Amino acid sequence: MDPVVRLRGAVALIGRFPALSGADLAVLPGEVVSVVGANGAGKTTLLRVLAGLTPVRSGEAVVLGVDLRQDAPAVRRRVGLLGHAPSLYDELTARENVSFALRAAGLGTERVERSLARVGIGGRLASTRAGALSAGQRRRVALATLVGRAPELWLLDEPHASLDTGARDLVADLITEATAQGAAVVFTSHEPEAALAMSDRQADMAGGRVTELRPGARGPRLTTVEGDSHVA
Amino acid sequence: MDPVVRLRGAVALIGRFPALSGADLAVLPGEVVSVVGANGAGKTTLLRVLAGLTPVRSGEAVVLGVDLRQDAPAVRRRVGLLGHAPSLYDELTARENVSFALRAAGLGTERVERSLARVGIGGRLASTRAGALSAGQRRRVALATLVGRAPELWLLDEPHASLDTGARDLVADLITEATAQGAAVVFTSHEPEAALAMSDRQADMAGGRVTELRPGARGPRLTTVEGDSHVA
Amino acid sequence: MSVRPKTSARPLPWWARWAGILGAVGTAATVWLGLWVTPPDRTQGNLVRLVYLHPPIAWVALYLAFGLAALSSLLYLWRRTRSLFWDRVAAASVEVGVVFNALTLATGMLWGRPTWGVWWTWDARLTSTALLLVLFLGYLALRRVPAEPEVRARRCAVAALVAFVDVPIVHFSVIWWQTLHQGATVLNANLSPTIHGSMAWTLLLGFVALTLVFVWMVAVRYRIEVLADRTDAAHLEISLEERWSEAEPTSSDVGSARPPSQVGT
Amino acid sequence: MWRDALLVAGKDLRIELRSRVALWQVLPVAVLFLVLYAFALGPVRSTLASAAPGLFWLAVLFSTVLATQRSFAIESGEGTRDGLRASGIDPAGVFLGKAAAVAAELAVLQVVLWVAMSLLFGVHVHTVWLAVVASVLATIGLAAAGTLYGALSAGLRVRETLLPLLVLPVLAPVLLAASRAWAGALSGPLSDGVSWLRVLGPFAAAYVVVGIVLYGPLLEAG
Amino acid sequence: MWRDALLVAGKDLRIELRSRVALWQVLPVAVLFLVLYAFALGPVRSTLASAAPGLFWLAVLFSTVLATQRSFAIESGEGTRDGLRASGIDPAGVFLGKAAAVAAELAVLQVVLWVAMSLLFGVHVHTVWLAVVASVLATIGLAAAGTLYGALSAGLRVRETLLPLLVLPVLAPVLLAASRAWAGALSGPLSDGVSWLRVLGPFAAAYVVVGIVLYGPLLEAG
Ligand code: HEM
Ligand SMILES: Nc1ncnc2c1ncn2[C@@H]1O[C@H](COP(=O)(O)OP(=O)(O)OP(=O)(O)O)[C@@H](O)[C@H]1O
Ligand SMILES: Nc1ncnc2c1ncn2[C@@H]1O[C@H](COP(=O)(O)OP(=O)(O)OP(=O)(O)O)[C@@H](O)[C@H]1O
Ligand SMILES: [Mg+2]
Ligand SMILES: [Mg+2]
Repeated sequence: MDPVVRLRGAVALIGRFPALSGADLAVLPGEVVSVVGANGAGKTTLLRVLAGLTPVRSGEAVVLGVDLRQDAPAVRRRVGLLGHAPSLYDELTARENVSFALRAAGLGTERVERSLARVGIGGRLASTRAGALSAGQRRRVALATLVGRAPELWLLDEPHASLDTGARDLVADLITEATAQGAAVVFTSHEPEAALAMSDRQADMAGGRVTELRPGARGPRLTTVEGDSHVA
Repeated sequence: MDPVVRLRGAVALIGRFPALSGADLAVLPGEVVSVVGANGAGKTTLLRVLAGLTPVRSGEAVVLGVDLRQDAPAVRRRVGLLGHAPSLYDELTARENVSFALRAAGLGTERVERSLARVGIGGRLASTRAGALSAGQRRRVALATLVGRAPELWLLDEPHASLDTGARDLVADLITEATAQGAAVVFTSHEPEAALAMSDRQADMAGGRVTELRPGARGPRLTTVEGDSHVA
Repeated sequence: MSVRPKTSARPLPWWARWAGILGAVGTAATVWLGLWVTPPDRTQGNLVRLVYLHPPIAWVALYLAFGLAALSSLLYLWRRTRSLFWDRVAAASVEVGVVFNALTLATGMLWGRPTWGVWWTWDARLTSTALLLVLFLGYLALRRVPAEPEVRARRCAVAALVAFVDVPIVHFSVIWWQTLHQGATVLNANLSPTIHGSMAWTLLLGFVALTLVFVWMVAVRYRIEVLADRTDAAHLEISLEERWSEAEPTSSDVGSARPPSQVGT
Repeated sequence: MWRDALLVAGKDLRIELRSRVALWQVLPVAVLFLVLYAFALGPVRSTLASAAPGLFWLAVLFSTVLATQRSFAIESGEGTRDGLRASGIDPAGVFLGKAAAVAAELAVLQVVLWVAMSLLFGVHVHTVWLAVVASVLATIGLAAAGTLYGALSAGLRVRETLLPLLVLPVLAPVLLAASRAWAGALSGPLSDGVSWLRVLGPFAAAYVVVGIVLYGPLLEAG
Repeated sequence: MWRDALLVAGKDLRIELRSRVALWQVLPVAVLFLVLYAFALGPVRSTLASAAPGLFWLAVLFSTVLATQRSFAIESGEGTRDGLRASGIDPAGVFLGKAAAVAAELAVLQVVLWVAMSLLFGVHVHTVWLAVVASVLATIGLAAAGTLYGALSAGLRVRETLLPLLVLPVLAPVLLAASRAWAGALSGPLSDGVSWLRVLGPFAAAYVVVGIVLYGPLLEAG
């Protein structure tokens, strides 16, 4: 089967700086790839390129069979990105944010409550304005939109950052479920060992390129411990 | 000696919500206290209160011998906060940001280069506009201002978030050095074990209060591994 | 598409050079004819001689420069013909157009002072022309904003098209609402110049000459654009090298990672 | 496209209702501008009356700038603009939605301004239908052009101040036409007034079409 | 205090020079406003000449709004505003610094507007010293009041649109006084013009003092 992601010598500029300086990467359906590397290695840029948000200057970049340089918008509709700063409307409640995202993706709103519950944003929190939520809660809400949208390619930038211990397993479970449904996942991390355990392959990045690819230690892990994702 | 921080039943509102609902905490000079707890427990609010940024509604709140409810500005000058989102001017370079912060604190700019080098922001990066830096690099710059200002109380909100493996030890070293110079440190974390190892005491937070205080496992740790804090 | 210019930056093509030379000669001839050969106007006296410069300049600005800009912007936005070539052409012709637009205002004001007794008045034609200048200055401002070539091209193409909306307004301003400004004497509906023969010919010559000048200027600006893109491409090569070098442990940051003074405090 | 438009418009208006910006900030500012103009022109009432239509539309214009600014400030939260791009909403829908929201705000605003003006300057509309038609057309044009240009500068860091530079010159024609039309509606010869509708109509149509077609490229522009 | 003021002013101006907002955006907008006002008032030249001073100061006023907006947009990056509070800079210093930066921008702007105005409206300043003194005083007043109120709205997310509401009414007197003074400087009886300086002076002084005193509490307000 043809890969979900195929980058060959992809170059992407931020301003005039080649944040991505010729990256090569291939991701197969149902695969989980973790990206590790020093600060400034180009991980975020890589994810934003794959999300179709940062334009590719040169090289080959095909995502979900679509050439990014031809039709980035088409890609955006099918991938889901969780960035360093989750993109929420501060004035809207968590619930409204999720339902807006889902309806924007052409989906019904029946999944909203389930998605929110899944990430442990229930009751009062669901109707609190996003601007008032805590760092971790905001990330949970952002995750909820992904859960609801169920994209074909999940792009998670440091998914564990500012999530509490309970939610760490949540992330692992979400990834497992996504792949179980045939989606691919690319996530960045600053904990190589932990990441390795969660991924089929791990990419080292440095100087805007993928410098090494090593096999990961991920076994099939489909049991989800109920009650993991509660918020105190 | 009298404590650096003394909170008794401190209540702080965000909007009309009691994000801090009667917290008790005492921190002695040279002590390192880690704060852990679920998302939304009130950790960030606690730190912002101690930094004199969020007003205390009721209860007792004394920092560095100053009553927060009397003279918060006086406190601000003497404490240093590293927030979830480091506060930098995007248009200014890393170097300019640090030197502005130092001069604002009434210090000379001779420490700037050393502080930047200390957190691994050297050469090209030092003269890159902060807005263009990566998540981790921004946090490093924010750390650099603390290094330069050498406050009497360090408040670090998830200091490890989005810092690469090398920089993790950097944080540990900075904390050690700070305490060695008699400063106190309060930091939040979502990795209880790791945090425990770095702190003299650990505070559990839930529902806006400190629910438990346990002794930490921090021994005097002054050796720093060379070449830790590299930025690729 | 790659930033590497498809056109090689050879010195100006022959036609551009000739356009330049002929344009210069033609303009000189126009001035000579205008000043010495053609008869002074009954009512306006020698002031009429501005008629050989002002309208042609205006036409070049409005119809050639901004017309070309709008056209190539369209061609850029249309996927089939999308190419940075059109973006460069648009940019070049807008810059030239702005110059001619300014000249239109200048000559117009020079002319207005004696004929209307004022440098400026809030006449529809005048205002809309001034507006046009501002619009395309806005376009140039937008161009300054750093962005991916494609992004900037799209952005500016849109701006150019929207700005072009004002051109018909300028032209019909004299018809839509009564203006001090001369109605369409030459470019009127049934293209029948209502002016003296020799004047008409001089006017035509002036128009042709300025058109050639326009062509030359656009060619020059285009070439500069290409050269600029070249240097960008070169710069990219270098910065790529630097970026790769960050991967090696011998990068600039490492040495300064921790000054000796700090070890084991 | 229309579904998306409704979605976006709904979202924007809801946020407006929450933050009350349009209601509590833009509106008073617009009224204030009328007052200030009066100030600047001095108390000569006759001048005021004659200037009234122009001033009215300048106030509306200024409000448009503020409204569009706000409309894109909404999108420029930490990651929100990317959110809009990533959401997969049809750009044309985004355009129509945002324009509709802005138009709605402007409509409310004009009613209030209308009242304020008649109170302040003691001018009264004779041919109401003309004034209304002119307002509707002008509002559509303003909202469309404003939104279109808002997008142009939304990506840029100088948003607040670049926007007016881009919006104002393009809106100048509508300003001229609308105020002349209103002058007609207020007192002047009706025929004139009507003839100006011929400018407003095409302008409005042009910008709506241009927007629908070109908004996609613009959103990319970030 | 003064040291801090210099520090802040330097920082703001440097950021301005980097982003070129004042130069490329605010300036053209101001000029545009002159043009648009002329539009709105129609081609009657005499009206223009008489209205010129008022229009000039309305343009300056609008620019003040944009400039202060920008000045606080700088501070409202992700955590920057807290940064300013946490930095321990003397609030009075912050106030003076920001006001000085804004004043500097306004000064440049007025020179350009002055030229533009004499070209567009064909009005010329007769008693230059009066115009200059009036400008200086008015600029100080505008910058001070703008900065003062900018702080009020800086914390709120509706910054862009709340600011004008807060600034404009307070600035109305300075607008009035300045334009009358200029009217005097342009043509009118000198004595009048001078008498208006007596309004401008106190106004400017008042706002500088009020700012220095109240800025601390305001920054807390966030
Ligand atoms: C600042 C003042 C002026 C401006 C901005 C201005 C602008 C223009 C423009 C844009 C055109 C081209 C319009 C078109 O062909 O669609 C034009 C044409 C022309 N202008 Fe002016 N003009 C000004 C003053 C004058 C004056 C004072 C006169 C003479 C009394 C004049 C006489 C003409 C004539 C004869 C044409 C050619 C009209 C035609 O044949 O279509 N202009 N002007
Ligand atoms: N305009 C610019 N000038 C110089 N360097 C730039 C510019 N824009 C981006 N960069 C550099 O590009 C890199 C961006 O990389 P990116 O944000 O992808 O890093 P990252 O791997 O996500 O790092 P982190 O782990 O901190 O998130 C950084 O090194 C940054 O310094
Ligand atoms: N206006 C409000 N309405 C309702 N709840 C609010 C409001 N403002 C704040 N909160 C709640 O207050 C809490 C803020 O806590 P805080 O940001 O300190 O959490 P935290 O411990 O830092 O969490 P994290 O680990 O995610 O950073 C959150 O639970 C948030 O939902
Ligand atoms: Mg990153
Ligand atoms: Mg927190």
